[in-house]
Amino acid sequence: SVAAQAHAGEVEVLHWWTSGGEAKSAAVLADMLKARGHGWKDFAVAGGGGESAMTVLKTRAVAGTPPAAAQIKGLDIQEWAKLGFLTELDSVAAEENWDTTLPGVVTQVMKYNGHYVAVPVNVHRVNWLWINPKAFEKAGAQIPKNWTEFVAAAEKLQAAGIVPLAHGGQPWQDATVFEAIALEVLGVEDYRKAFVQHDAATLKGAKMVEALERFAEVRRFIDKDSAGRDWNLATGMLLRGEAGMQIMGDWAKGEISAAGLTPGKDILCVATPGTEGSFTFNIDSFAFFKLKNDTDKAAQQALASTILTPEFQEVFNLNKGSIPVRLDSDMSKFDSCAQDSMATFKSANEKGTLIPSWSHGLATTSQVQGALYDVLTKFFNDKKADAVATADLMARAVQSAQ
Amino acid sequence: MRNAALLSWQPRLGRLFIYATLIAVAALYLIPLWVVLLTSFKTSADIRSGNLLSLPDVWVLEGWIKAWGTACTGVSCDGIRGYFVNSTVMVLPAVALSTLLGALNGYVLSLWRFKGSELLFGLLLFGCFIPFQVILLPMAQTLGWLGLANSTAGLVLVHVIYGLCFTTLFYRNFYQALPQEIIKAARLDGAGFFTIFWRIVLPLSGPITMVTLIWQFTAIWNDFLFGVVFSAGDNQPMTVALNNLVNTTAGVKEYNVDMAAAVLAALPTLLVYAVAGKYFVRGLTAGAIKG
Amino acid sequence: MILAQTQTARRPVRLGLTLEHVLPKLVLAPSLVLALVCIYGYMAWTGYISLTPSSFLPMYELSGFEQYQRLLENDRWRVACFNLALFGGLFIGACLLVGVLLAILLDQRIRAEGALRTIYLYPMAISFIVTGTAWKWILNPSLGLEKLVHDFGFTSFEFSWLTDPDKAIYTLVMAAVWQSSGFVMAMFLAGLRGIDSSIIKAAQLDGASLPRIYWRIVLPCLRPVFFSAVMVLSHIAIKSFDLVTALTAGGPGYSTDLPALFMYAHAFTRGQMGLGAASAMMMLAGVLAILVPYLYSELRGKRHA
Amino acid sequence: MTSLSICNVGKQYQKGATTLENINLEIRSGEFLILVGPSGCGKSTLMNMIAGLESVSSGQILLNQQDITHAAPSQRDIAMVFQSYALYPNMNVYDNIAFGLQIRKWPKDEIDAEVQRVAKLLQIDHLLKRKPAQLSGGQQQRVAMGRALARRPKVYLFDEPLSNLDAKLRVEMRTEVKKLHQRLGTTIVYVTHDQIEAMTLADRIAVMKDGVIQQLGTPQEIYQQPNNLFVASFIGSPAMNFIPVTVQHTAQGRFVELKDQSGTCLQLALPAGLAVKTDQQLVLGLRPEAFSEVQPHKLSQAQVQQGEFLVEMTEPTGPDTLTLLRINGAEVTARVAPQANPQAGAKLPLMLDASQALFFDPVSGERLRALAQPAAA
Amino acid sequence: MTSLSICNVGKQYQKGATTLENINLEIRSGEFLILVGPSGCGKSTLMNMIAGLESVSSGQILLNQQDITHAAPSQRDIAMVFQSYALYPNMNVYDNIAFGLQIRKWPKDEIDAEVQRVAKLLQIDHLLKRKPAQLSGGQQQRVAMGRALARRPKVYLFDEPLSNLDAKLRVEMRTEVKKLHQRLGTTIVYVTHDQIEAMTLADRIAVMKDGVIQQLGTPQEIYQQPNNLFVASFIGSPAMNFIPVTVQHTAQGRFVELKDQSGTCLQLALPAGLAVKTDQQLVLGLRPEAFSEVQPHKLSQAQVQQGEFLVEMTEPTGPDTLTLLRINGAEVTARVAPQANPQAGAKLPLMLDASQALFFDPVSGERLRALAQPAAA
Ligand SMILES: Nc1ncnc2c1ncn2[C@@H]1O[C@H](COP(=O)(O)OP(=O)(O)OP(=O)(O)O)[C@@H](O)[C@H]1O
Ligand SMILES: Nc1ncnc2c1ncn2[C@@H]1O[C@H](COP(=O)(O)OP(=O)(O)OP(=O)(O)O)[C@@H](O)[C@H]1O
Ligand SMILES: [Mg+2]
Ligand SMILES: [Mg+2]
Repeated sequence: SVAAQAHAGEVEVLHWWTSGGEAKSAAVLADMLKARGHGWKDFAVAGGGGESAMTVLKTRAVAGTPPAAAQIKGLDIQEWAKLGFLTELDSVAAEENWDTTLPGVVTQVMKYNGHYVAVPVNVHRVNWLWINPKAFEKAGAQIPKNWTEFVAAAEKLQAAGIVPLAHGGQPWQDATVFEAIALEVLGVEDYRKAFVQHDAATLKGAKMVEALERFAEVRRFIDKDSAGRDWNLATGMLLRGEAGMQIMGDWAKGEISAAGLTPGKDILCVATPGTEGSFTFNIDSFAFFKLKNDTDKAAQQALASTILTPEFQEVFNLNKGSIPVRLDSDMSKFDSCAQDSMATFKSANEKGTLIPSWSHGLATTSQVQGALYDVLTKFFNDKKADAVATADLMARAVQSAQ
Repeated sequence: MRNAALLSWQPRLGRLFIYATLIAVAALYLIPLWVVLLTSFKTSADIRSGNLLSLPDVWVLEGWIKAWGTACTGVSCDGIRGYFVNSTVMVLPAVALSTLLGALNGYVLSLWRFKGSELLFGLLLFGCFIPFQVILLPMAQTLGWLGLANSTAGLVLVHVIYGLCFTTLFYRNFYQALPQEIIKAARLDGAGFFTIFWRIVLPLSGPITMVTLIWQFTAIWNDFLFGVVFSAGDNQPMTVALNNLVNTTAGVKEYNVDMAAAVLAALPTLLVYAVAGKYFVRGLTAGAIKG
Repeated sequence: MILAQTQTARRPVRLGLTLEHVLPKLVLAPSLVLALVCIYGYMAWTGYISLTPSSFLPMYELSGFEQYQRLLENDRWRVACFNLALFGGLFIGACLLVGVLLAILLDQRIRAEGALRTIYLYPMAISFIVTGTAWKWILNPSLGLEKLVHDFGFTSFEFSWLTDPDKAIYTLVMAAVWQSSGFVMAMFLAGLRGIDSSIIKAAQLDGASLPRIYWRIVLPCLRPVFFSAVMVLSHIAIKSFDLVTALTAGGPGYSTDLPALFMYAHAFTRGQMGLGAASAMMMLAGVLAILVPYLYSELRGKRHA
Repeated sequence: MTSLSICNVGKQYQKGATTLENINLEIRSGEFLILVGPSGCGKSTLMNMIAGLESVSSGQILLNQQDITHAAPSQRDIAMVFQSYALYPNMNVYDNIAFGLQIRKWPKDEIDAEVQRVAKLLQIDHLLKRKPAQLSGGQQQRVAMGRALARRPKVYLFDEPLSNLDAKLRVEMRTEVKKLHQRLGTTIVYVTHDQIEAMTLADRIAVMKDGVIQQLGTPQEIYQQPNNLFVASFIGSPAMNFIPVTVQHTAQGRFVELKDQSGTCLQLALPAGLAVKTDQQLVLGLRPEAFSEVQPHKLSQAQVQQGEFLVEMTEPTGPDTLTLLRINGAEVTARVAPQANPQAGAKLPLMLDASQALFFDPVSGERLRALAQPAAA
Repeated sequence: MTSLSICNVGKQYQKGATTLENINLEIRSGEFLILVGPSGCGKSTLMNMIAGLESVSSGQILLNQQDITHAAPSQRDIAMVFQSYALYPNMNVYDNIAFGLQIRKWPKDEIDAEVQRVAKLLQIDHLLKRKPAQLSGGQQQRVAMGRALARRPKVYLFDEPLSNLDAKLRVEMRTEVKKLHQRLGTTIVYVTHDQIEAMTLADRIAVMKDGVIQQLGTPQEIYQQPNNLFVASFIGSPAMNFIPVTVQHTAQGRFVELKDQSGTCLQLALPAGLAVKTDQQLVLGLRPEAFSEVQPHKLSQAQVQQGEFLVEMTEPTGPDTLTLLRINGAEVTARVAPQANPQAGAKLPLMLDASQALFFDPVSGERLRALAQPAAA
């Protein structure tokens, strides 16, 4: 392979994979890198979905001592590259044919000015609806395929004394739910217009207002104590049958398996209402920083190539609940939800319904994302909030944040 | 003790009331600890299913063992035990330095005042209020220039600087109450600036030193922001490890491990509190001077 | 002859003069230099950044007061500022009250003083990274107190402040008081222990009751301690970050947002460094507006001893 | 009005070391009792115990027959001036004085009037706005005094209230205290080291030593008939002269000899009824004023005689010149008028008035009393 | 060895209020200077400035001709006993005394010997292990004294070092201080309120009032020839009597009259050379000892006469009985031997010795000097 095993270098890797499964996967990566003769200097900073890690990264960059690689995703990669901190990975990419093994949507995120500056690790599907079949059975509800059915099912659950939707009242969870609803109402085109291109007209358009109204209706289906709840506690409600459904990315599978249940069997996974065939993706990736030391540079390249090896992809994604980025991955060891996810990923890739999740920072800059969070979470928590005004506010907030 | 009969509510009922209040408040304060401890002895399944205030179905040490030795804090899964050393190496010099400097500053600002010293004190005080998030980037840059970026020395320096405001404040206000005559007497005895400090003033500073130590030790030991930003990878303090252990983005939360780790991480601080207590004794200055 | 002698003999005296005068300043100098650079220097830097369009990382071309304008239009910022006033006021008041009372009670020659003192102090020791979770459970209606009381049979009991956007801020106050009042207690205890006992004796003879002695004699003597305590508490209030992050993360919605959180979120998480810097400057200005008069009144040439 | 009984009161600060031992004092209502005794003998401790500020190790304290041994200070209604002033550092002079009245809920204008009155009395009315730290020692002491005077308690305790005042002010203050006592008739216990204060103010004086009361009596009793060497030496300034003598016997009766270094020798007849044996060693106590310049008109009196003495040293004090002699080997101070112009090294004719002579047992230190002849001492 | 000059020294604590004004003092090498003055007149302030502990607002302080106005206290080599003791609360008595020596790096055994010596001298050797808070007032004061005595400084400053001691100990301490001064010849500045201390210890006395030195002179000068009413009234205890008189004129010369309430009237010839006019109002100053029981042998002396006076009040002080008369409407204290047995309300034959009589201008308060006849005063 590529890496020059003769000169052993060391890569310092900033990441926030610290919980059991993730940490073990990272350890596998470290081992694989070691097998190639390079050292791994661990630099884990967990917390807040990488918020702390980003802070650390910025100070390290300012101090002139950035790590070799850091877990950066979405549009932030572009920002870092624009500031000139990132190094190019084109030679590895060329050698390993990333352009063909990876879907175009993904490589687009990883490239700055046409040059690879980052490596994707996995793909999460965000628009999943998790269903507790026992609860549904008890309530006599049907698995919803669209909004109307969702409302019907939710009402049935509610009548049976089950919380229809397990939810944690944190801005990103609110956004995750809204994103799913908006995708159904707006459709792929308008979703892109609104959340990727920040088209003001779409942002405050009638469809958006409708999406907001539906979002407001969701309030009926969640319990009163949801505010501030962590997503895994919400998942817990689902698993125990206290709640019937949850809208959450596929990382929820970790929590499901930990409870001794099987995703796809004990807890069902379906696309969020009305988004069958679409795939809101969230990609974890590593960006690579410019280094001074040549051997370390070599190690850096080795790391990039290791991340995309099928072996690592498999180990890692089995642990994390996500699917490999490589289109040629072997999915036999994965559960049905993941297999389903992969299938949709591929088809959506072809159909062009592979959509970046804005709620997870793949579609917008963090400024815009934050501004939208503020507007939405305020709307969701304010019983008197007005959908039209909020849509308007969204448009303005997005504009002001750009 | 001289004040045997001093300052006490005479009637029995009064004392009963005092004890009742103190114990009630203590009980209230202990509730979160109770929850934390109970949880740390439960199994994950127990936590998922049970009531947070109920006793564990079975008492297990799994959480503690894991927190101490096998929990993952990144690629390595050795628990938090390794981080005690890191934190200690950083905390001890930082606390010692900032306390000493604070005591010296307080000593100057209250007993050796000069024209403008109040203003300087005010300037220093204002430093208490600068949000730490603001100084991260310029500080990183400065440390980079000094070649101290991501070193323990750099981290110690940062803690000393931003601890100074408070240590100075504490000492200055304490020394303010010392009788000036004592200093005068010592100066006539031929004692210089530092001799007076070491021999007379510092020995009188027992209670305030304890307060300062409690403050500084706690602040630095529990600090996360500076620790995570200014420490090097393998010198990371305890809080960073604890944070890594507790925070999962997509994984499964193991509350029992989290809670056990939290208690373990707090042990040194608790120890400091318990030991510091001895120095909260009354009234050394009593009878020092007339009036 | 005599003159010459005088002059030679004069030298050491002069030297001493300068040393005694200079030494205190010399000792203070390092701290001052550090403060000048690391507090005022950085403050100036932040001030500068707040005038730039810095987004992701600092940029240095000026753009006027644009960021401040944005800040003032921001609803979340207004909420944060209001919250700070509410939270800060309640928190400082409650902490002082609880701390002083505990210190006074503990000062009554209590048998288990050491143990009790440690109990009141321990909340400081345990990082909110974890106790935040415990608090969330305790305050959560469906897990904690409310459920407990319901389980005892009092089903009408309701305690859902944590999930109520209007009341969640009070749960922050509760947790913050829980965490910090012990330290205030320790400060006051130290102060109480430094008071000359004969003064208290005199007051007892004047016929003052114990509460009165504390109120009129002891506590006024502890004025410097109050000062320190107010400083410490305002510092905690203004910088409350861990606590909010752990307990409500600013929610529900952003109803419990605080300026520190706002600033951090914008400067680091959201890549709006200019806005973050502007909010930091506003915070400092606020602190200055409240603090300077207080500092002035406290420090103006007052000396007891 | 208010009597105070101290019954068998003892105090130990530390185990083993007894500070006060079995103190018994009956202080009558309206009495002015003065406590004197060497530094460290326990005067302040006793005052503190009466006030309730120091715990009582054993015994009882009764106020108007009520046991107050363990009562709280505030319940005793006693005012005290502390040796260490103990001013409230946070309050200005006005508030220091007014505090006790405010506690007692006096009307504001009455408080004001009272503070003004007391301040004027103590000549501190121009200092009312100052904090204690800005006062001189004597000013602080007067404020401490004012704090006590502004109240009308059952008992006043004064612990060396005038020690930091100049002589003039002291005399004025002394007169004020005396007037106060006469006007209010309040019971007062007063500690002082000032001879004149003790003699002029007290109804009775209690002399303490090492935590034990040596003698309790009227000033005249204490001065003229001290129980023992200690009391005799302690009261009187300059102190009483103690001259070792041996009882001799002739036909006229028993006498003792006083020999000067220069050879002068006076014979002093012993009072009748003094139970002593010939050749017994005694200590003769003579106050300095017993030796004075010769006043011819007195020479005719009984017990008065004259002689020439060698002057060892002189100390002019203004009204008198203290003149040091050596008699029977002991240093003796004579109080001589400056006009007599004593010169060190020279001989000086002096008169000895032995009418107030006292005799002590050199071993026990007890004063020897003349049996059935009270006038002898 | 060490002379101390205080030149035009002034002090203002606050703007506008002058505490010390233009103090000029030449303290000769080895001199024992005593400062007296009413409470609050600035004595402690002056001492503090000499020690370098309080800043000098104006003027200069010279030690051996060297300007030390702004020198650090530790370089002046001055020891001071503080009115407020200022013991180190954290150290026991031993360390309090040893501290200054340790600072000066004395060898350990010498320190030990010195501390023991001083402690024995001050009778505190059994207290060496105690902390200041465990001492009585007088014991604390002695420790403060010991701290100064354990050194050999150029100048000693004592600020009321004996005020809390009992009379006996005070006399002993006074003697010790005197011996110390004689042995070492160190320059000493000493503040006291004790008349006897001032008279017996001082080479010279400086009398201060409101921050101004009123008179500087030997004890005898101050006592016998006070510059003005203030000094006259301040020195002497009981204080000098001031009697308003009017100059009258007959053939024999000028005289003044002293009238008792009971009708007794004495005539006092004015000293020759006193520049006064007939009918001029004067204040006559007579010390209490000028009035005494009748001593017939003195009656023949010039300026001595006798008369019967109505006694208003008596105050027995032990050696004397102070007897209050009223002459020309003014209260007059007479010092009478107790044997004369004065009784309030009764008439008492008294002798007036006017040889030391002083005359003052009632307006300016200045003493009127007899021109060219120094002996007249
Ligand atoms: N820190 C201060 N601030 C303002 N005034 C002061 C201060 N210290 C002393 N004074 C005033 O200065 C004057 C002189 O004080 P000083 O202590 O020198 O008096 P003193 O002569 O020693 O009196 P005493 O015999 O009572 O000790 C007093 O009126 C006092 O009130
Ligand atoms: N807190 C204490 N602990 C131990 N011993 C003490 C304490 N307070 C006082 N003493 C001792 O008790 C004895 C009596 O003290 P006290 O203060 O009553 O003396 P005093 O008669 O008032 O003397 P002075 O005239 O010097 O004020 C002294 O020997 C003193 O050292
Ligand atoms: Mg005493
Ligand atoms: Mg003084």
